[in-house]
Amino acid sequence: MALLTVAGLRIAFSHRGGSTEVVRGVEFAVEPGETVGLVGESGSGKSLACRSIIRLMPAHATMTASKVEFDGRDVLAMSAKELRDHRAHSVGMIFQDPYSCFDPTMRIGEQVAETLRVNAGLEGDAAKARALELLESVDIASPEQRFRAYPHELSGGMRQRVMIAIAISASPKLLIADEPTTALDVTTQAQILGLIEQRRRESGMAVLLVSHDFGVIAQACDRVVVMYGGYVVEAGPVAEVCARPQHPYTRGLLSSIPSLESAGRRVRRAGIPGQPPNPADLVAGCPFADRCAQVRPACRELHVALEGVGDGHVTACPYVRDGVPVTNAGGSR
Amino acid sequence: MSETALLRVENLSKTFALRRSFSEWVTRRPGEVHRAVDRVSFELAHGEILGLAGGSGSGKTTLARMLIRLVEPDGGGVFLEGQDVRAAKGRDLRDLRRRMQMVFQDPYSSLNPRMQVGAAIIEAGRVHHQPGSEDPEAFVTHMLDLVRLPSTIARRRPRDLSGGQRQRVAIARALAVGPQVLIADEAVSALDVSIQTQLLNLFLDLRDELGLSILFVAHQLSVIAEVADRVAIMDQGVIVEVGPTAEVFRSPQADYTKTLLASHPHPLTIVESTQKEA
Amino acid sequence: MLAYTARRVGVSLVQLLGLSFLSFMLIHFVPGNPIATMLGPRATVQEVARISASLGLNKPLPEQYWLFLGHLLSGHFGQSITFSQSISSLIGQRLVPSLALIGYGTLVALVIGVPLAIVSALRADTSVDHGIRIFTTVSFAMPIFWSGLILGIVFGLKLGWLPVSGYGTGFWGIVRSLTLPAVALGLSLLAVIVRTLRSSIRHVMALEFVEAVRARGFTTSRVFVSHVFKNAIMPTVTVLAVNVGFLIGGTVVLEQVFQIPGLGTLLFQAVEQRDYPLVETLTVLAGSVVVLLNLSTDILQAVVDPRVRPGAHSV
Amino acid sequence: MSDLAHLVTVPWRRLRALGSWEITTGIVVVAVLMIASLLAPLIAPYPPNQIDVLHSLQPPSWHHWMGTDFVGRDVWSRVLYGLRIDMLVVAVITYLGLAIGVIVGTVAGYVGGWFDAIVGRVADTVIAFPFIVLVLAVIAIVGPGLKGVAIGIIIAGWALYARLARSEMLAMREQPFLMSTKALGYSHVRAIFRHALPNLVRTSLVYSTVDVVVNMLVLAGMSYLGLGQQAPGADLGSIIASGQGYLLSAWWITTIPGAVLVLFGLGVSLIGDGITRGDLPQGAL
Repeated sequence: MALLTVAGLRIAFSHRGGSTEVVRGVEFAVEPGETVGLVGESGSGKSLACRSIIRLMPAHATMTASKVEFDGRDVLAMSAKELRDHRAHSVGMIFQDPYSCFDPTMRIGEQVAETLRVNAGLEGDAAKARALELLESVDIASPEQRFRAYPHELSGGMRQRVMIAIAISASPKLLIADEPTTALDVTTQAQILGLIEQRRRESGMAVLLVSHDFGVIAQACDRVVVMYGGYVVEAGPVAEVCARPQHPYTRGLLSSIPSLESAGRRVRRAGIPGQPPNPADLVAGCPFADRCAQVRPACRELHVALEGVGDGHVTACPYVRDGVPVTNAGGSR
Repeated sequence: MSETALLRVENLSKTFALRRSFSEWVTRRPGEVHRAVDRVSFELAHGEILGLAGGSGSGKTTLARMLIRLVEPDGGGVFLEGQDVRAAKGRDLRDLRRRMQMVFQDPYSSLNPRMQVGAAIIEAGRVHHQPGSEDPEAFVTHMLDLVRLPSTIARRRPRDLSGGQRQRVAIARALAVGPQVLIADEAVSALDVSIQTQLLNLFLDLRDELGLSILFVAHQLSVIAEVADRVAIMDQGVIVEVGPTAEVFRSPQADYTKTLLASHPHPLTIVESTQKEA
Repeated sequence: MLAYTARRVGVSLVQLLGLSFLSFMLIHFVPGNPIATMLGPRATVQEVARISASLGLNKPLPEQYWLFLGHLLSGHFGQSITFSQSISSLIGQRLVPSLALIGYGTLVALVIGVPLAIVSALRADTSVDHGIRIFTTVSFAMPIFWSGLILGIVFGLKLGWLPVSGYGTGFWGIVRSLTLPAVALGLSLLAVIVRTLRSSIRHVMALEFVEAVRARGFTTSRVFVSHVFKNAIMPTVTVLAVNVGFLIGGTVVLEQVFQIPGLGTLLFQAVEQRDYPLVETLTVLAGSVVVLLNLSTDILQAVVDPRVRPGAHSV
Repeated sequence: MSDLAHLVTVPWRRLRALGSWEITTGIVVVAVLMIASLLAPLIAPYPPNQIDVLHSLQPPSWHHWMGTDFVGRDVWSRVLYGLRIDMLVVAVITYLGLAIGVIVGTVAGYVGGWFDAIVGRVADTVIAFPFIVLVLAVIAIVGPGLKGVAIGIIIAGWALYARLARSEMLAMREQPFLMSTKALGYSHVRAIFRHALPNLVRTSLVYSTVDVVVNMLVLAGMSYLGLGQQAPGADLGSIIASGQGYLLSAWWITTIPGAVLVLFGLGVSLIGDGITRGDLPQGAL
């Protein structure tokens, strides 16, 4: 049974003169112990989608879903108290910018210990001792010394380690990592991804890794969910999706990614023409229709839904298979 | 020194003084200094794209800014067609800057938010009396055409444009003054991958069509691999390795280059390598 | 921390020096001859010259400034012309009522303002928030002497609850006599406190770390008390210190309305009588209070917020 | 008829388009006060200084909308004329101070070096003086009257704008869009006045809505203390002061001009609120 199932997820921002839907019917699942990647460009809705798991919505955003089920419990029906418990014990989360994620006026160790006092009921020295253990477990050298440091005194990589220590302190069943390495150097990025992978293997927790970088996803994940314009457009095992991308967007995205192999070749990549969609301008139909080379009139009226293409691999495009137009597609549904 | 070089940089250096501690202040000892760029030399040939790669804090942005003296160098020299940039003053300096244009990383803050796109482009052309600038409409249309933007964009303001479009406008404005060298300082780093590709292709086109020389500064090696003829790798203020891109990336010599290359994930190579293991 | 404090104290010293210099310059460069103004239109040229000489105004400017500075530093502010008393003893007599009024007024503003700001921030853009904003805007737009008069009419003359003039004796007497002016003063400061605190609470609540703390399953009240409020209060304290000049100004006017024998009344009398050494001394003194208060809040800020300290900024 | 209706509805719709109700209400309030005071000679029922001892201390009535004062002068007429002089003085001194401050501050922030250091220090020092105390000190030298108050407020007022503009300029100097004026080889004059200033004057304009109110209150306060507008001329502060002896018997002399001041302050503040809420980023103080 899946650890997490999300279905029919919609998120909208309300503002003067109406509301704008930025997530428009998303579904995905995470099995216990696996690493799932959520990949998409800016405005795809991936960051908001992952926050729905702990119902952590920013001001003026509202979410609705037909199903958000975690470990057999209905997240949508949780009371405030149950939701706090869910956030404290079942799910850990780390964020993009490891600097702005700490209270700037509180010592690092204090912030770890506070979480332990509040969520694990540890007191005084016990909380501190456990905090030091946690810092050590994320490979922080001389934790005693770091314990007393303020956030701005640590490097970005170090802060992200502390963030991980806090997130896994309650041994959650799922770790959500929202662009955990985007603000870091490539060399540090590899270390942080390695650390997450190591903790996952040891504790058996599942990981939901959100990133704009397909390289990071391919490196760290078992399965990938591709988002575009508020929809899931493709999902499946990473190797399968990379080798046999089905949705024209995924194909375009993969072919856009710069490669070291290109060095000295002087060949231009095809890429994807046009601009990413503005959520406010999106109307009915396939969100990728405006930029798609294989667009057909029916795309503008398409009801976006995922279709299986075998092996847990699904795509939202009924008209293209392996880059070849399907003449006799399932028609407009 | 080859005579074909358009831009020549010799032993360029910059140190920043760190804030002094209290004891240093009391005892009047000089504070510590940070060598941001340490005696760096390189050349850029006509029509060449030179990649400049390095991690954050490697000094690559400081180096790029020193070329047009947005940051004043402490030592060394910069020569454009033999003309000494460091010695230039007033009108001469402005003309040298005209010939070496810069495109910045953040497309959201590199354009004057209150100015229409067309106004910004024609202003640049007029200040330097560029040929064609007497006819604003045609001039702007031509510049926008060079960066593959429709002329309808001229009446829009930066806030109405996407990141990629803004970056194209910034390039168009740079082209409006008739430069020989384009310095792209992390010019595609803030953009989505699909837009990045479009911009990389644009840089290649500009080199081919206008014969521009481009110094392409980026932290992503794979991005540099796509466009650069030669690459210089920078670490802690020093160029640790320089050479033809293919050569440097296939057989890196410096340890730092090797580390950088090793931590660079590309989905297809990763998938291939894991499949081989399996 | 030590280096920061030292540097900050240095800045304040320079500012104090600038303060004395500026008030000195004011007399020499603002149009008008202070002595002629002081003596009135019927004074002869000889008289003006005699008084100028007795005040040392005929000496070269740098020397005059040097003497002035020497007096300030030694605390010998000289004689007041109108009161024929030493300025320091005059100030000594009048200091307490003014300080009491400023303190009381600030307290009133905080007691009303902090809860309003919190409610306003947590209920942003609701009718409660709008109501609070209108209320504070009105309180800000009221001339302080006018609100003083109105309070006096209602609570003093009509209801007879509190005295409308003078300065009582004994602790409760003082409290009673200062209540109406303190409320007027507090109302004028209210808008500043509510707006600053409201917007800094909103600012902090929008920061990513608050989202991170919420993601850990903390209760809303814990998030607010232990993280948001602590980070939001410091800008308000700083703004309060900056506005102490505003409070001093309000006190000058209110002391007239309620006939309180404080420094404000003294300054007003000095201006009216053109007692110009006294004006100068009081001006420098008032400025120094502001400088010193700003110094202490800045150091306090460095204690609370480690980022302010030196070394916090990487290259 | 429909043309006439348009005269009202079209500007109203334009105002509504500015966004929040705050800005709309604020503009209407300030505009009404401004028009009323400009038209004072036409709409005031009596000359402001016409004494009529027989009808002194009359409560509000048909003949005297806002009653009369202790020598029988019509309070409504005096308020109109008082508002006229107060608004004029405040507008001139506030925006003169703004112009001086913004230009000095912007140039200082742009050129840096010793000029910037001096401007910064002087501005900080001026700001350290309590506003009213500084104005009082200037009045002590210049002598009582509107001239003294105006000079005092300008001497004190420019400094805040200079500090605002300077700190924005310092931040803007690091912004790529200003760096690119250098990179594009533009002159300093062009960079400062065409690119920097239009972008940073906004903050000062927003702040000026607070400053206008503060200056109005200081001016009224000085007149109330007898150091501003001199008799027999009337401004709002001096009218309030003239009623102080009759707080219980003739409440209208003090309360009505004060209420007009509150209305003015409220209107201006609402405009400021509207602008701020419209598009300044959250948390910008």
